[in-house]
Amino acid sequence: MTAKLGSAFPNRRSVLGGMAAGSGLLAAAGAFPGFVQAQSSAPIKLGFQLHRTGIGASYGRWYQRTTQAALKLLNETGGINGRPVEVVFEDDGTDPARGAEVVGKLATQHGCDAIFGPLFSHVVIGSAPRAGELKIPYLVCSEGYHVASGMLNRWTLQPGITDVKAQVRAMAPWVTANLGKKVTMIFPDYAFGHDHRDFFTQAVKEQGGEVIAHLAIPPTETSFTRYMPQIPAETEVLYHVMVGPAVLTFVKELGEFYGNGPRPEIFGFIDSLEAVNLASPGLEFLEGTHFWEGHCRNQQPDASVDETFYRAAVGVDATGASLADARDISTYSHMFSTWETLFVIKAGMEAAGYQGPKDRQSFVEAIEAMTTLPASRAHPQGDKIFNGKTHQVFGHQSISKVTGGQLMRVYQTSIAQGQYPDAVDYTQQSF
Amino acid sequence: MNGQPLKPWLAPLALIGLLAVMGFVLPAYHHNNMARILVLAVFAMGYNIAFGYTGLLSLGHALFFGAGLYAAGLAINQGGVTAGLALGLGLLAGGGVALATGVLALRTAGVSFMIVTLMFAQAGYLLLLYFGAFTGGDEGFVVARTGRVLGGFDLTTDGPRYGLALGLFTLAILGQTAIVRAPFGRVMVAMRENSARAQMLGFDPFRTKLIVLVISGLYSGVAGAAYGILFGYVGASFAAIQYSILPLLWVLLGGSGTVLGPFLGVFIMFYLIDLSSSYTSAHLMVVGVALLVLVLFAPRGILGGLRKRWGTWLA
Amino acid sequence: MAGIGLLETQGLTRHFGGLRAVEAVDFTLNTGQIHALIGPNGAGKTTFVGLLCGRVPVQAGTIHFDGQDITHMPAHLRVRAGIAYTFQITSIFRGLSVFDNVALAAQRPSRHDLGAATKHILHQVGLESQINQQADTLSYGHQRLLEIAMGLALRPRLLILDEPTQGLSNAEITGFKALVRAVVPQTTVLLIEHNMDVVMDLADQITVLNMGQTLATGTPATIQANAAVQSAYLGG
Amino acid sequence: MAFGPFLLLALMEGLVTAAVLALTALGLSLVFGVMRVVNVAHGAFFMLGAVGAWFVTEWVGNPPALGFALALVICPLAVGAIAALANGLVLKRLNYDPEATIVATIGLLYIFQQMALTLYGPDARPVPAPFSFRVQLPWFGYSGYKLAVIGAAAVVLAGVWLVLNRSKIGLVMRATQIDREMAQAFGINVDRVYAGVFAMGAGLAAVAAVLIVPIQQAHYLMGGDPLLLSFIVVIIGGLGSLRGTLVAALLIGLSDGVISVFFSPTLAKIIATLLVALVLVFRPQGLFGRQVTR
Repeated sequence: MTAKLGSAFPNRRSVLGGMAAGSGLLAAAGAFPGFVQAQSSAPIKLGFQLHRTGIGASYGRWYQRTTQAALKLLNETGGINGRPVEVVFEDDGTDPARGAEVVGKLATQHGCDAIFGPLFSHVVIGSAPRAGELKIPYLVCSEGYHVASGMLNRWTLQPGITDVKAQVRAMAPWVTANLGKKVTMIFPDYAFGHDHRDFFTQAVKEQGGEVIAHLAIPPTETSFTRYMPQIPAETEVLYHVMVGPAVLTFVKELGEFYGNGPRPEIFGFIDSLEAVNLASPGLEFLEGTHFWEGHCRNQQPDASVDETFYRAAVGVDATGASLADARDISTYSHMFSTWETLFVIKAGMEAAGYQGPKDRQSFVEAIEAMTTLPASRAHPQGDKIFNGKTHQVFGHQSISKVTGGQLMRVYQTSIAQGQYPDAVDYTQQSF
Repeated sequence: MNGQPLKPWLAPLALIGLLAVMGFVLPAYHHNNMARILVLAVFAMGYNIAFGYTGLLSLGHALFFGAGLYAAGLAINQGGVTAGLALGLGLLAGGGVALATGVLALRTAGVSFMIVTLMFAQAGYLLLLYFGAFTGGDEGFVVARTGRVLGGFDLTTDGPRYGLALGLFTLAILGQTAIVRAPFGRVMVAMRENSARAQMLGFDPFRTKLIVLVISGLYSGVAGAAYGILFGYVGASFAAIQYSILPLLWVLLGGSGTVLGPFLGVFIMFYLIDLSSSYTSAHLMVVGVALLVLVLFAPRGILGGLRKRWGTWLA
Repeated sequence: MAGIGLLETQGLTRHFGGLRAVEAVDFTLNTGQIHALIGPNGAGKTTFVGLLCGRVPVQAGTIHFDGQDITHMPAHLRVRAGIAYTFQITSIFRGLSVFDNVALAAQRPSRHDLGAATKHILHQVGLESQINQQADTLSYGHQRLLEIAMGLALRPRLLILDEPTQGLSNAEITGFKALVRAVVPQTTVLLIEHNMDVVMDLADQITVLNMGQTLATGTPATIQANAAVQSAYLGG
Repeated sequence: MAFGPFLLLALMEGLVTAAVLALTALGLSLVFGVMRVVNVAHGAFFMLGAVGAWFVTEWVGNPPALGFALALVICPLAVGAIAALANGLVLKRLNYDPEATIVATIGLLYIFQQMALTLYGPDARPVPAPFSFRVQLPWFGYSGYKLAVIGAAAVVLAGVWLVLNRSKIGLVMRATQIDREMAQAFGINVDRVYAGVFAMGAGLAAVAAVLIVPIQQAHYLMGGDPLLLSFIVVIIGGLGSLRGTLVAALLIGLSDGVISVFFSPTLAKIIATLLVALVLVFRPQGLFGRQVTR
């Protein structure tokens, strides 16, 4: 059992190493999980804040499946500190007000030890204050820059997915070097889009390129063709990132607009097409365009054993569709974050010798003490570096090219390419 | 309205007493829920004053709630003001925006009024997104902890939070009772029932409705401010169309034009969603069916139905 | 006649499309009198009083009330100036109690004895015993009386009654006549009425409207003797 | 791109929006006009039409044109049947009380959304267009299907106009709209008229949805915008005025696009919204309608 655990989660050793700065008591408790195991065998309860309904429901469904797969593996391999783990899923309707209520419900009614899982930024920002008040660890899978910007609190961490600021910074050098230096950006006219606008514009400038036009699309828009003429003719790279149910329309209309005529290079964030089949009618024109991917949807020739294992465990085929229904496309670029977050929780709790809610603070400190998270079954997307001060993890990003209807990776960024100076030190804040 | 002057106060006072006791016995989760319900009930009462008593069917109240929410949140985060001042600013913002809206929208009536208020609110919502650099756009922002202290009480803790919510609720419900029992309340109802006739009794319909809308805006604004301060988050979703429809739903559900109806409506709606989402993933279905059942068996709202059966003292 | 007019109109006109509802009417109402307005159906009587009380906007001409030009004054301000109007089709607040209906009329400007004043008026019209009843549960005749009570409760200087006796029983009509006699001369009364017995019994002055124009004005006796009136109206 | 072609594109897009909007709004206008019901579930009927189109085209498979044609027939009928059922089970029992029907149709909205979420799922899914050709203009390419949508909508609108103005059904509907009691006294079965009108209103929304779904995607939350815009169109156009509904749909459809030529898109939306609101403020009866009363 122990040996199996070790092989599945080789990162624990490094976690403990990183914890040298932590309290001796914690390190001791973490070093002797057997001792803790004797204390209690009651399940550890984790709350999952799920976008089951509302605008985030496509993601929510896959986040739930991924989490359930991760949970199965977790319990098969000894749970946390030898204790079984339960996950309670509560729907937040992708709504910030309900999100805060769900945090309260998971913490005080279900008695969860920690909460994780939300993707949408407004839900995270709306819920984080409540998590802070209840002093319950809140591990978000949101890729928003709200954690590392210092807006939230000591109890909120993002150990499962790189934030958008780092994603965008990591992309810029390759884009400007390989696609072109005159960029036009199309993005939704709200916070998520503004993050892209601000970070990418800055990053392109640093690379000697220039963003020559910003096209901010109103969030209520369902039709986009009339914005297309505003793309300047001298554009070399069209950078697009859209979210929500209208994204497919956007991509199709882009295709209609350019037709078979000359067009700039197109670079998009896969957020535009998460849960969408690339073989959908009208998407043929995407052939030859590039996408950012957080985690490659199509199984790559060099896929690691861990990646392949993860793919099978969640029930996704080599093209990113559900094994049960080929028309059901996963949100592959983002959903790994819930899997990895669950294993970070495991590592953190074991390092902290977590027994119950009184150890929540130690648990947060244990995660803050993490540094490198090696690629493993626990981290199938690849190795990562966690910044304990900003509560944000940094990983590799992929740039894929649509080739024969498949997303094939052409470049993978280094972790360092995404890193940026700290804007906050949460470890200096009180609990 | 004539006769025993104390009677109309009994039900609200009894409810306040009950809620005060609840503050000491409710388990943590429901304690926090109840604080939310109380704040939202203040919003619902604001809506009730306009719609329930005066017949102003607005679909733009999210604008007033949002005005209070953002005024308070921005004043705290950008201006560093205290919670008390922020509440006051939220109150004024709600009333001020209602005044501006009313001056234009009250030139219309009926369904046109509904649509005009809806569109003003929609424009307000889009403005919040447009000025995202300042407002945080759709993501919103977290209200600074320094602005969440009132008179030495930390409003991020359960007791003081419930206390402030109950305090506001008490003022709001007693205020609502006082307004509707006053001669002005009679004029409000007259406007709802027959505004042309009321004018022939010497009442200026425009002015009366404007005053009502401003009162309603004050309620909505202070509720928005309190929501931001008590729960620590300000975001554009609170200014979206959903928060214009919700108060209508709450008021109709509880009983429009009744004193306790708004509270009851919020309470039922809240727990319908909360309980059903624990038992089924199809909780929208449960809420939908529950609404149909309620409306089929109590088309005047719950309190409206009870009042018809058991007399006016209830409401 | 000049000099003691409470209300005067000059060239008062209102057309609806091609219909000349009221056409250049000069009219003077003497203070403290009961003045009846008669004429066949469609003669423009209700439109005319609608112009006086502000329910219908004036197209041309002027209205002076107590020396003040009120031609373009909003209706509610005319009410406050002292013009009360009771509706031809009962327009009470059906969902409110009898008390509230009258109190609404009596409460402005605000007063401390509102309850007592309201009860007093209800006593005057004989609806005291129905005080807590919801207005729409009253019989038709009682609803008419309530309408009149609301007019009285405004304490007007000019009370315009639009067909007040329609649907009343004979006994109720007798009571009504007594009621109207009791309010003059403090209140001036303008009465639209079809019941000629009531008109002849009550009116000090009568104006006959026909096709939107004044046909004749005078005392009951002169009107009865007027040939033009007889051919247009009385003689049918 | 030069200003001229830019404006042309905005106008063409506006026409497509207007065409679909006119159909949807007409459905709402009928229900609102004849039954005095504020149907909050109208957008949900629209959504059901779109989701239904996905199921039908999936079931038929190839050729897409056959699936689409079938969807264009089946979906409106199915949605109309659901609407008639909802009318009989709920609205009729409420005696069409204006306030109670608002709550009831909100309830229906939730139920339909949940049905779609459970049976269809949370994803936005595309429906293949019955044909795909691109019209290549000198300045830009344009979807031929979009142009066909404008034509199809015009045909349906003309059909509805004929039914309303030249048939006995239309006469009965108008009679019921003007005076329900009187219509009853003349032996019109008002219950059946109401059921028919409610079904027809929902069916029109479904037709609009089937037409739009190859352009946009079917999604269980897609009903919100059509609902809001339809309401605006109905009020601006004036109640019960087919011509007004059409003109208002054009106004709303085009103003958005044209204003966005001059301002940044979100600002354009704000300005367009306020402009429409001000039209109502200063012309509360709408552009063509009689006074709207409740």
